[in-house]
Amino acid sequence: MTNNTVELYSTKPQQGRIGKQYVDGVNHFFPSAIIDEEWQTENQVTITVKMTALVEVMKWLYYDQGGWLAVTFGNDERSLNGHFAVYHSLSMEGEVKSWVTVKVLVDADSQEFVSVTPTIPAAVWGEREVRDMYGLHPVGLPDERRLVLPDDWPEDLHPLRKDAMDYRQRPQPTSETETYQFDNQLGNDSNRIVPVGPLHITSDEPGHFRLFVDGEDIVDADYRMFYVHRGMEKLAETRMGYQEVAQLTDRVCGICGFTHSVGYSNTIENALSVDVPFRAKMIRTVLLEVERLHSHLLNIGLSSHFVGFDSGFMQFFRVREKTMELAELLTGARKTYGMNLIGGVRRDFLKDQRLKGIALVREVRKTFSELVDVLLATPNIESRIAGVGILAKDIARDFSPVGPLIRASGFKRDARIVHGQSLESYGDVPFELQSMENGDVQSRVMVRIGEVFDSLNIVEYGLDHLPAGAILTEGFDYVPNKFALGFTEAPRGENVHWSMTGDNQKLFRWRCRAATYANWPTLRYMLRGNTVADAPLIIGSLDPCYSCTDRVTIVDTKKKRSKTIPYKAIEQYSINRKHSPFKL
Amino acid sequence: MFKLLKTVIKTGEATKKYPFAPLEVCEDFRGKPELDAEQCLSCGACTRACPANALIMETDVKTGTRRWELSMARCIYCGRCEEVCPTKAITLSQNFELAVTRKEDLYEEAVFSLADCCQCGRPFVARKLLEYVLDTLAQSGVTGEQLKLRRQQLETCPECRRSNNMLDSENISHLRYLEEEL
Amino acid sequence: MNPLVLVLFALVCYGIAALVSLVGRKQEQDSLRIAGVISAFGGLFGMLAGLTTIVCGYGSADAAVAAGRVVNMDMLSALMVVVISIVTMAASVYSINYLKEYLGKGGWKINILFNVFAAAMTALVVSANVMVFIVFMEIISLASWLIVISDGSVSSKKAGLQYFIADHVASVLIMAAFLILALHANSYDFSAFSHNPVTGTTASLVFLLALTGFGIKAASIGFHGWLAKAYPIAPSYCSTLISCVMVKIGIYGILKVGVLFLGATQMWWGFLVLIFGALSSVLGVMYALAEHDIKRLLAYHTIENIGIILIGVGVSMIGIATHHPTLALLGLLGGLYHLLNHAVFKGLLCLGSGSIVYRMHTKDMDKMGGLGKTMPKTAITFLIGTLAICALPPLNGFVSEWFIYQSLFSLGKTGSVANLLAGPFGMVMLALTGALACMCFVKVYGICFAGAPKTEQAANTREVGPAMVTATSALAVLCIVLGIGSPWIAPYFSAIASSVLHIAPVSVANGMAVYPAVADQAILSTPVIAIALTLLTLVPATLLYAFRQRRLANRQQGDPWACGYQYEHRMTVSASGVTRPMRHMFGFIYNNRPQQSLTERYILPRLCLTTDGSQSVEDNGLDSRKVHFLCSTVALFVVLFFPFMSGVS
Amino acid sequence: MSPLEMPASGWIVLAVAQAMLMLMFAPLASGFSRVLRAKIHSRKGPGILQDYRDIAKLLRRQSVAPSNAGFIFWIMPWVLIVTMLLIGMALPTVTQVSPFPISGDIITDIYLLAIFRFFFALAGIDSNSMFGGLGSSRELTLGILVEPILILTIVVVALAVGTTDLGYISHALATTPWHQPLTIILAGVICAFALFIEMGKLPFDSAEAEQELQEGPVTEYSGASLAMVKLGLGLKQLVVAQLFLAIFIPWGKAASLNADGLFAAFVILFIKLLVVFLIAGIAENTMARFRFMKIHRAIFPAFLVAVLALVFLIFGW
Repeated sequence: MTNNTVELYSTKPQQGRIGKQYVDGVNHFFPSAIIDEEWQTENQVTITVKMTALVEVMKWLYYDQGGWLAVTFGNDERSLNGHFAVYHSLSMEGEVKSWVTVKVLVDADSQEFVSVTPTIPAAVWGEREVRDMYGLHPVGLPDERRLVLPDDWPEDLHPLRKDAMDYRQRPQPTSETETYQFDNQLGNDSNRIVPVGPLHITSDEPGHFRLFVDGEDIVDADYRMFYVHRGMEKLAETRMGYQEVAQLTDRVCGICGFTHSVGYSNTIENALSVDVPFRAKMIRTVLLEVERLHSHLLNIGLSSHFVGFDSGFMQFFRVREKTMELAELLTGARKTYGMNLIGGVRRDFLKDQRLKGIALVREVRKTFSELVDVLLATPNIESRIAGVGILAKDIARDFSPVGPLIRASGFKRDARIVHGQSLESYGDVPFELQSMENGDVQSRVMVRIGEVFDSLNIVEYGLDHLPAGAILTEGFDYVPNKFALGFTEAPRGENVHWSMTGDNQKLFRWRCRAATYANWPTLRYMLRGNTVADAPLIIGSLDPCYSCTDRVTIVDTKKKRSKTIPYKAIEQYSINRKHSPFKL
Repeated sequence: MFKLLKTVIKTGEATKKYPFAPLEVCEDFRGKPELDAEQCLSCGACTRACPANALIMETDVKTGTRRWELSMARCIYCGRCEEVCPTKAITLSQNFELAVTRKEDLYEEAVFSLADCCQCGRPFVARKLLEYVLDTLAQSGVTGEQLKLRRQQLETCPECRRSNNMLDSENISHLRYLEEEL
Repeated sequence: MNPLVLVLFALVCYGIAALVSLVGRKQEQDSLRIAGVISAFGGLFGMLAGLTTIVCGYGSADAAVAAGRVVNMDMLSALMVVVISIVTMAASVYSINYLKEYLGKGGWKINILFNVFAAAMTALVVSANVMVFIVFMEIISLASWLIVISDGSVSSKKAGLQYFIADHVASVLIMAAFLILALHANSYDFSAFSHNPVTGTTASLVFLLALTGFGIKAASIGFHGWLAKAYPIAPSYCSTLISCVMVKIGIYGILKVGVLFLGATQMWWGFLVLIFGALSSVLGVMYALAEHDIKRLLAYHTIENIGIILIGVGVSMIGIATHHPTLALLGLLGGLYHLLNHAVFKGLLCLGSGSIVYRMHTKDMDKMGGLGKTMPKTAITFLIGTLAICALPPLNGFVSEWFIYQSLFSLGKTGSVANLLAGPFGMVMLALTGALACMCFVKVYGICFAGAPKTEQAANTREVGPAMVTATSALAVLCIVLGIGSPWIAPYFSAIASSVLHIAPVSVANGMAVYPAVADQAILSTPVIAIALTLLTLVPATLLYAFRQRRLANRQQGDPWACGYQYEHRMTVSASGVTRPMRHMFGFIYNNRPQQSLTERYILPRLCLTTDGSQSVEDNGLDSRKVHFLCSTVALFVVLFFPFMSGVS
Repeated sequence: MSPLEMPASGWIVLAVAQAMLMLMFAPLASGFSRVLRAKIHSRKGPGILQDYRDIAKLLRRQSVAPSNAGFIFWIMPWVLIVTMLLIGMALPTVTQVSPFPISGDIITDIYLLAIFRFFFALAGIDSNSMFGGLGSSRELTLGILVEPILILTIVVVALAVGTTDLGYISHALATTPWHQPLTIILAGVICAFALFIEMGKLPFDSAEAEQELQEGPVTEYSGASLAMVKLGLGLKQLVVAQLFLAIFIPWGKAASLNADGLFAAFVILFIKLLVVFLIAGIAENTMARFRFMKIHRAIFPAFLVAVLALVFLIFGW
């Protein structure tokens, strides 16, 4: 099935309904699968489908229509419609670019839903998290391990259920030791283990990786994250007002906090149809790019550090400092800009700041291009990064990774381009999509280098062409139970937020999926076949952000799906099969 | 290799001898919030706006004071307090060197004396706020008796005022408006 | 006393020991202990015999007189006797405790074979007659073969068969060489061979036959397959004899034929031996690196050391052929010194590994670990052995390798293009061997003795019995003595070498130092190095003392750093892990390694043996009758071959 | 050349003194490397004496070892320092001939370096740490790759002069005209390369690679033991650098034992070392670390060039 066939059956595209084809296509191929269809914005639609059709609909949208799974999450809607709900948001990047969210209602008694992971591996983390947080059982999900909750968390306490717990509650630990089972899929017990992190010299972050090695060669790798889960989603839903959450989202990440803040603000703005002034949009765009600048410079610097080229590391950090200065100049803070309010931004760019900013951008561009020459001419750099940590295209397609990672593997995914018209001012600024074909660390570094130049251009353009007008829209009303997606292209890739407003001046549900959350699952495949010496570099080439989601562990759907599903799951699966026509 | 050396020689030393030498920050840098207690009316707008609950206000009836407290441990330097302050009493300074050796030093506070109720004698409102309102009234052209009356009204605590109203027969009569109209 | 009488005493002792084992098989434990002591005395007598010969210079004078005698003790034989006796003595003492393992499992049979084996080797090196030589050679073959197959398993039968066939092919080649010599000299006496050396192409033919034959016996590269298979299977104290002594018979034979009988007239013989030795040493140690079975690993190290000895012999032969007596002497000196040293440190390592296997009941190094804590004495002695085999100064391995280095250097100095190439080539190969051996033994010691126990079994080991410790300790002491005492020992080797080469002795030692005949070329004084190293420890000691104020005492606690995560026992390197990068880099050597030996390819299939080695094979395939029949046919053929052939001629 | 023999007492005093001086100046050399590193990083960095302060501080601290480590772990720092000192004693640093020729034979020296390598690697495995173990494996692999080159290049020069004694090689190269200049220069270049690897600096610091193995075998060391290891590794760099200087840059040394000559030689040596460490420092800071599993591709060609040096020798160039 190609996009052409879609056009054959599709009704005339409706005005202001971008992506209507996909809904029509689902109706055409899976008649009566759709229970409900809701449009949030002109390019965001949520379809509620029957559980029995979920896998097929998802498969059609994902593999046949060029969909990429952006986020999978649960929601406790028992107070609204008596059910739990599981959402799979797809970024449709076929011929028509739009967002389709597939929703299934989960029976509040059986609490089971059909796992799409065996078909679309990208959903594995989302579904595991739904299991942890809502206690809903994904039938057919091969991985029985916890994702987010720690090993010593009580078995039947699911924090995000509305009736579960207060956000301040700290249950008694149920076990003394770590019980997490690490999984060596390709090797055996004769493989030795190299631990990397949480306190490794290049990976001093709350994540634990273990490399199963034969000598120096990595046979397989497994990892676990979520050691400092901050419970932000719970916090936002129970304690904070809408505007405070904008400040909270700034702190999701220490590096790309602003993109989260914009993403969150967009969800509410989309849900309530708030028009953001053009000037505010451009200010947001500029700051998003400033963030990308310092993030990419950090990562390029770290790549030098990981291969032992510390001089490069220090030099890139010297340039990065200029971009930090730029941020300080424009926002008053080096990081965590705290600029966003729902409806716009709090602080304007003054003439003087803009001039100084442009001068800084030019300085950075000059120094950076010098340093790129230095880096590429440095002995051994190429042999260290070329051909290392390859992310194969099929893995990339299956797991929906984002950012430079997927662009380096030859896919042209960049929310700024793909969904540019509905993302701040990206439709108006000049830049190109950077992508490479090889999928190795070198490609990722080169993509980042290209993006740094793009960002510099955008920042300069934005500061130069800042539209006149207000910077904040005020005086709109919060309507309960409206929801929408918000998304931004963070330095590490697309950050996706989803919010549903509540009836008490608080959010009913806020879901934040940071870029790295989508990227971690592919790491194991990139590490395989490389050596211990490459591991820090490969992990680093993801530009991983641990705090971003604070939600990272392994995803491990093997490629040979039929082999990996445990017997029990198959059993359950076949029981379900009696009642439902879904297929693997 | 040589390019790098060239860059290095051109750059010289990029680091500063901080903390032994000062570190400049931008003009609009959002550092530690400083309260100008002289300006502050202790109206409490900042405490309501603070997303991080770093600012609190407490009224101590016994001593007749109101305490404004800023916890640097909670402050996120967003500057919301600065934005909402009616008298520009809070400004975000350029000071970012906030490490302290004792936890208590993380707190900043200002104490404002309260005005006593002219009837019951209990403290109920910040003196400066009261003065500010009266001054504003005076400047807006309210004079003489009127001002005196307003002063008396304003110096009465809400409780007393409520009981006054209850006792005031004019207010009790439900026919008051009807009578006026007639 | 005539050393030959002492040799006789030694043989008698071995005989008695064998007899005691046989007679006392009902009280196996006691009789085996007594037998062990008696064989040890046999070793002592042998050693005395050799030492008196060497120290008194007894053998060299009457070499000519010896014509017509069946036995003779020249300097070379004396050295061989010493080597055999030292190892036998250590192994006998070791067996006192060790054989407990084999009580009721045919320990007495093994011990009989052991003594026969030792006796035959001792007798062989003093024999001066082809017939005697061949008979003893055949006894050695049979005894060692029986030892190899003593445990009765299929793999041992396979290994035994391979060994038997390889060994007898060698015997045939050797006999062919002897046949030519005997025909030419018209006598079976060795002395006649050296008086009437064959010349020209015939000489080269003889040399090649002998080199191949003895090369197989010496397990040099290309002909090494049997050793790596047979050695690990035999009981440790017997396999010590196989790997430390029996292979030396091969060297002895090459020397005998090449130098004594043929006079090393052709220069290319020397180059051949040199290159052969260099390849043996490098490839031997490379193959060793790939092993994680401690016994097989040691077997490959034997191949390496045989190679090193051959390098010395090769240099010596080039020296003779090019009329550089000093060079010839230096090479031979180094080679013979290494021959003794190898016997000592390798004996130590074999017995040490035997001790480990005795406690662990596995040869897989990955199952060991932490034995340094539970078997401290074995660990220390083993460490000394590893240091010696890695040729680290000031131990014995270094001294002999140093002499070989110096001989190679002198070879380079002699000027011709070939020598200029061969000298540095040999040195590079030696250096490579040294570095590889270093890795290999770091791996062995590190994985077995250092670190944490990797299995329950390893954690529960304890020190082996006093006799075993005594045997290994004695050899360890000998390693140190032969190293540090080099200025006093090297002159004797110079004497042996000069007697073999029939040149005037050359001074190689001066006071506490040795030098390679030419005093401005180099100087080495192991005693001074030892003293200096000891005294220099004062420096760090002083440093630590100077900064001692309020420093707490050293502490041992907790797990190694696992990046903040819980440590697991699998977070250490494995035996194959250590060498993995090396095997990757030298992949061209490992990848082109033949997967099967010739025997496996051509002979075992004929015996309807499935190669997967499953247990069912016992019933239908390799049945013992077939094997025994085959072996006895071959043996008979070999023994009768010589008289028959000579008779025909 | 006169026959080599036991040195007289005056020479022994000089030998011991120079070894002690090397030990004393080892932190200065590593401190200098750190200063240079900071400069290339465009940062201020610590003072040149920082390593003295570090080592002095560490020496006052307790040593802790993992519970399963054996005695090898404890003796390694000692072995490290002692063997390096012994080589240090033998180097003809300020005199034309070796003050302690007993350990001044090149073969002895290379094997003394091997002692260090043996114990360093063994301690890595003994510490039980995965990083230590991998570091050991790398150290040994590097040894395998480097030792043949080292031997070959030095032997080529030694053959040109006819002795393997370091002092005599140095003396001959300093005082007699070079008959095979091309050979010696080529050998010198390759030898410098091999010794640079031996120094354990980037891009060849695979065994102690910080980012990859958290300093490999050194991972588990702490306190006084760590101080000794640091001191020993610093000493090793100094010794290795001087080994190169002794053979290939042999000029400017005292012909006999007199104070003036020794002092002048000392000053010249200091300058030579400064240059060596400057070059080494620039090299280590302007390159990325070799990918360890491909490191042989960098080293094998060097070996071939060393063979070329041998060919030159044969042709007498």
